[in-house]
Amino acid sequence: MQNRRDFLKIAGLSALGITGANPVLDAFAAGGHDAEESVFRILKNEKALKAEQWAMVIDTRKFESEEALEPIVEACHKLHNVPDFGDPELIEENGDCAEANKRHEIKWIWEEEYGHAFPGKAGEFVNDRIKHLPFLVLCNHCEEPPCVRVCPTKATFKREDGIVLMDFHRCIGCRFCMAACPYGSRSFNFRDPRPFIKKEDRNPEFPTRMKGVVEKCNFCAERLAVGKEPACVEASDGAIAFGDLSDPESSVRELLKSNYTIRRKQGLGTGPAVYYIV
Amino acid sequence: MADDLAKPDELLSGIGHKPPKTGWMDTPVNIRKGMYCYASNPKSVDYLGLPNARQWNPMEEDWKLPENWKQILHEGFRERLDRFRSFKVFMDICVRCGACADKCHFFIGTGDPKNMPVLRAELLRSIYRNDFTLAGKLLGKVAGAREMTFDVLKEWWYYLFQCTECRRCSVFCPYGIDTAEITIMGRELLNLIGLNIDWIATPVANCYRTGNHLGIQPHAFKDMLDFFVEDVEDITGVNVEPQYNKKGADILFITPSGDVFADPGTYTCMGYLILFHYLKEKYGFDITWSTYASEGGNFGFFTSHETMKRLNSKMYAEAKRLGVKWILGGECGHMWRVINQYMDTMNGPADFMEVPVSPITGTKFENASGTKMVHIAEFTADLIKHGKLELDPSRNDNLKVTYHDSCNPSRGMGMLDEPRYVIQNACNHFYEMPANTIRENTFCCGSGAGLNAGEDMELRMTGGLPRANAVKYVHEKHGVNMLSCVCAVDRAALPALMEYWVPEVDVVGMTELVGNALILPGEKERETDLRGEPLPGMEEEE
Amino acid sequence: MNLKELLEKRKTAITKKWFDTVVETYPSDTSRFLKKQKDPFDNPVGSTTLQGVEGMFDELLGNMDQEVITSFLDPIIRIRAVQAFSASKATGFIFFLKAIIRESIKDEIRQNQTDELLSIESRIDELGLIAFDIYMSCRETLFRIKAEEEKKRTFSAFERAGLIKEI
Amino acid sequence: MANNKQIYDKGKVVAGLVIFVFIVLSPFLYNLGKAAPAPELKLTDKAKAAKECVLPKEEMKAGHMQLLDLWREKVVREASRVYVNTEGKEFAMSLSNTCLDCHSNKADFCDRCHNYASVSPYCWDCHIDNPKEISDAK
Amino acid sequence: MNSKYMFSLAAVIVLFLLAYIGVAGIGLYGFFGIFIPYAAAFIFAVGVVYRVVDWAQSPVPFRIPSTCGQQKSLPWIKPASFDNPACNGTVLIRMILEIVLFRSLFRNMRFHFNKGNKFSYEWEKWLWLGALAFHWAFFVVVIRHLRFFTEPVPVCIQWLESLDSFFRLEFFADFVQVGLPGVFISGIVLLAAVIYLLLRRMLIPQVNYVSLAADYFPLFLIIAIAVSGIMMRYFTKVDIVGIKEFTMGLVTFHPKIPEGVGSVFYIHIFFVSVLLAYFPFSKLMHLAGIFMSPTRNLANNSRVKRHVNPWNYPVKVHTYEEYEDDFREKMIEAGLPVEKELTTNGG
Repeated sequence: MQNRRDFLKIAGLSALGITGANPVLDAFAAGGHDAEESVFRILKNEKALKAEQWAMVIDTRKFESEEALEPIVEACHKLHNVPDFGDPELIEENGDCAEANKRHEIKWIWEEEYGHAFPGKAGEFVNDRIKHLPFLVLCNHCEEPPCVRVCPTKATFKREDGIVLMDFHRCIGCRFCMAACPYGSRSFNFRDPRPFIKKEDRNPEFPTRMKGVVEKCNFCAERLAVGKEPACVEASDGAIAFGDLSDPESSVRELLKSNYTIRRKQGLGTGPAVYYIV
Repeated sequence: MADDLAKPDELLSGIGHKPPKTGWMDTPVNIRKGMYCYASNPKSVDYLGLPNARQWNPMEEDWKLPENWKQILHEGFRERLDRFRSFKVFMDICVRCGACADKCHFFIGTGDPKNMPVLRAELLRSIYRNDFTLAGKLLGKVAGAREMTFDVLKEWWYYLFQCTECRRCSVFCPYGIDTAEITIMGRELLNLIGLNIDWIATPVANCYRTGNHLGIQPHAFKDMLDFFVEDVEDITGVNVEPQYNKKGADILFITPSGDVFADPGTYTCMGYLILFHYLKEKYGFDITWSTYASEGGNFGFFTSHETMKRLNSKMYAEAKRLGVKWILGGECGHMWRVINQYMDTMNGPADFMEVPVSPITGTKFENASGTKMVHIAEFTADLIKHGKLELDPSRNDNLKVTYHDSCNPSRGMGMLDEPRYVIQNACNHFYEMPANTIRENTFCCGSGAGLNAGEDMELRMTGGLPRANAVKYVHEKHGVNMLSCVCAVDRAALPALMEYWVPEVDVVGMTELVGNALILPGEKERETDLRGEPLPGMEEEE
Repeated sequence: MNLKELLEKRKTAITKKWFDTVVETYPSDTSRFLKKQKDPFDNPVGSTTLQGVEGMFDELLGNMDQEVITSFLDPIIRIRAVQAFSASKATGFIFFLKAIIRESIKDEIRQNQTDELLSIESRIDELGLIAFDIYMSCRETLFRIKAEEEKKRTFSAFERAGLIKEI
Repeated sequence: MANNKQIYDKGKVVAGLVIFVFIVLSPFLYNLGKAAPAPELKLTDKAKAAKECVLPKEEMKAGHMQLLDLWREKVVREASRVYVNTEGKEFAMSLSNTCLDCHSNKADFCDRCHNYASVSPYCWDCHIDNPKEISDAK
Repeated sequence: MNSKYMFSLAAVIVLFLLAYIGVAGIGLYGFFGIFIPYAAAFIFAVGVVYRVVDWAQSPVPFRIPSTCGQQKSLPWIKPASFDNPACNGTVLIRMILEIVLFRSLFRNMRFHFNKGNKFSYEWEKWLWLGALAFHWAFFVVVIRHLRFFTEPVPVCIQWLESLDSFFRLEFFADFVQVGLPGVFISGIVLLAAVIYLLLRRMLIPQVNYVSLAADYFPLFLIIAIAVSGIMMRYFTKVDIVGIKEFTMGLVTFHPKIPEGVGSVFYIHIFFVSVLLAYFPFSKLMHLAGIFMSPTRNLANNSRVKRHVNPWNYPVKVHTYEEYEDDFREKMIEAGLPVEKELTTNGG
């Protein structure tokens, strides 16, 4: 797609079922004026981090309590303008009821207990430490994402670097993806989220969402594009590692080699890209 | 149709390679035997004072037209555009969407494309565009215009007399364009240059003179009713002698003369006599027949508005002369369209009469408060509803009856449920035909609007095919053997149609069924129905 | 496979072609209407013809029961007898079937089956004759109806008595 | 008759025609006496200083929606974030961070034309309209 | 090929070339942008009024409604009030049903035999659906265009616009680039419906047979209008604000040619102008005609109320006196009462 004018013409022509060059349409596109051919280019940022399959390794040993997770969650949610429907101040301000708001909760990354996060592995007699350990869960950016398969508009898609991404523009709010995701990683905006983002916390560089779209963790695609690691990794103080799964030299591969790791609901065959060291 | 019988080999190899068809404008008319009615008798035309009375034959090249026939038509056309908004609007607004195309019984039966209502109207529209519109004058054929020629005239004559003015197409037209209206105008135009058919012109002349289509003179009219009185007395043992031309009677009764002279209408006529006698005996009902206004039908309607008015005038004139309170009308189709839509406007106001009130039930017929004329089906239905008639429907038990809605009462008046109510109370076995062939969707008998002649039998049979086909369906499904109707033209036309397509089915008028079922005071045990056929259960005693 | 079985198998195709050639005896616009319109009340001609050709074809390969054949053939001829066809055109469609059959089996037919073919063709001839009979009886009915109607209308008795006077 | 023409059913016909004429004239009547000039856009100081937008002004005027559509497609789906225009100048393809950075006066810039042309794009439902000063000016 | 529609197609192509050469070639912006639209609007308005007045100058002498249901007669029989209206109120409803919902076309239904000689109804309403879609879409498109002719744009028009662009076209995101601007469904329905009506006219034998060149021309013209409009909105972008400046100039009588608006815009308004100017001279007058059709806009009450025929004139009739004079002798003989007895010098 090198030439904007060509692009326009082709779009127009193919929509009309006309083929072949047509001087008349040239004139249309030029708006009746002669314009010299102009060329634009679209590039990737040179600093952008690249991978074949991004993956994350979370060292659960380094999180002793829920409190230890909080800064990580906050870093993510603030960065991505994730609303907080549980904030008492905002509830007051909007004249809402806390109970009702619970159902509207939006989360990208959050804490889950072992039994819920790994239902297949939770026997009756589990190691006590593990049983009460807070697990950090988020979208697994699966290798075979079921949510992508069910999306009717391809609003959810898998990028070349393995990130399962939401195109909020295209989402029509059908929520098939939520039904398909076995990890509950997706949240639906039952209402306009903006009133539940503190004004002073709003990040203008990242869009909010509108009522009627689904959202979830994006592996900080916007940060990778400018050469930064995901926010949670940055905030984890080394407890979370991030890297290319297909690169044998990468930090994640190192960690996987040297530690015993588990993944959530592995038996479903979705190929989660988030690993947990226990 | 296909001009040469193609050899099967040619047909097989030629499928998909048919020669380019000609547009309708380029397909000349081919007048065929059996599809048209004879030209009118000059004596009749002359008697009525209509133009260009002469002997002529549509099969001959020379139609003996006046020199300036094109001019006469052009001026007549203009005059009618000025007089009838309907005509003018219908000439202009058709979009040829084709909704009407397959609704016409003549198209369905004959397969002639020019019998599609839209095309029948286009025959006139093409001339209209040429003569009266800017687009037609400038663009000619592209705008669908063409010049009046003798070939076009032949087309007009042929196809305007292949329309029974039944209005079925109008029901489906998104603008209500009524081919009947266009045919009426077209026939008026043809009449201006003396192109009429005898089956219309002679009844009109007769009606004008003697008061009825057949030319039955007053004494003969009475004689014929006397025969029926005798017949009824034979069957019931009761003398049902009616009153004639009685001044000061409460009500005047007018029915089509078809009921007086042709089977099976005559049995309907006997039904009237029985009904009126019953009401007279029981309730002192005072009704009179008239020999002057002895025709309800009005073939003037098929000639021109003016002729219609001339014939129709007798009804009010006679009512006024006799000083009756209101008029009761018998079973007839186009008679009722004329009464409903034209009579009061043409020959009214009928302020010398009273708003019709049934002297028996006290029902005030509000819907006839202007015209002062009540339909016998409305009148009888009201009697039955109030329990004023003693009916023994089992006397009609050998009949399995279906009901044919006549075009005019259904689409020019909307009388659908009254006759059904009467019939269903007069007989026990009643079956409806399929829904797209009855009520406002009813199919024409194929012989209306003056086409009930003998010489156009093929036209009548093809035009009546859709109707007969639906009758055949109920005949095969329910064993229906009697087709009832409230129209004299139906009673005249349907027997022939049935005899050809469904010979097992006979035709009956509504009041004949009532006459059979009605228990007259002092009657003897009836052994036969009004037709002299044994009643159910009486067969062995024959 | 004998010829009858072969034709049995081809029934749908043959009767369809036969039906098409019959309705193509109408003007081309009409014939397309007759083929397409499925409502038996809005299209009695087409639906009668379709039912008739299928029924007759069965009889042709079956018992040639005169009564059954008439029940299928009569409605078609009855219609054609009042439409603007000459006698030959009204009944001639029966013989189209010969060519259609020959065309349909020309690749399969073997030498020893010509007898069978000829016998079927003579059955078709028989159909044609029945058709002609029906045609004639329809026309006779038509003329009888005309005559009777005339009689009813003139009410001869009254006329004789001088009770009716035409102008 | 032909000589002295009159309108029959005058009441209804005239009423109908008046309604018709009124409908036909309604756009003219609606704007009667109004000048209704095209909106004048205010540029922020930053925009004025920049002088040039991503594309020439004319092209932006007619086709900015298509440019944005192209951008969002490229950014979200292909992870390409840099746009080099014909002059060779680079832009981050971001409505929030590039366009609205310069045109931070939504009410005086975007809305004026959009209201005038009666289009209501939903961009601002998500993209915070003034990234520089976090205001919730609606 | 059918010459009737080839002719109409050629006419539309010629119109296209006229506008294209006129604008892009010769630069007659003022002519095509200002003179033609004003002239067309004038011809349309005056032409329609003229035609309606022309119709209205013919009276409706008789009440001839097509009655499509039970009349109002006896109190216990249920009348079909809307199909057989007895008063002006129900006539109004009948007209509304006809004009807004195309009730008459909706009547189309068919039977067909299932196996075993059982018949059933078939839904035969494609013409109704196509016509309804076409007219309603056209109506919405026209109303929507008022945004170019009003400032400020009335709320109801904005509301209609948002309703019209409600349908999310993201489903087709893989095939067409439709993200921005929002897609107006009415434009697409209009184009689809008009193409359906055209195909129907070409392919259904009866309709094809009765069609004239004058039936194809407006269809091709409307297709051209819709295509040029859709082109501008989605493909070859035009400066909307510039166009609105121009259209506002037209409606405030300060016409000014905008800068840099592509020729497709001029082609679009030229087609629209041709349609407007053609309107009063063509079958498109059915728009007004449907209000004037005596078979639909009258109550079936002529037995209740006398209607006057303005040109009713006396006709020659055969009076009772003449009749009795003809037959007096025979009437007396038959015992029928007469007005005048026989005189000695004979009747």
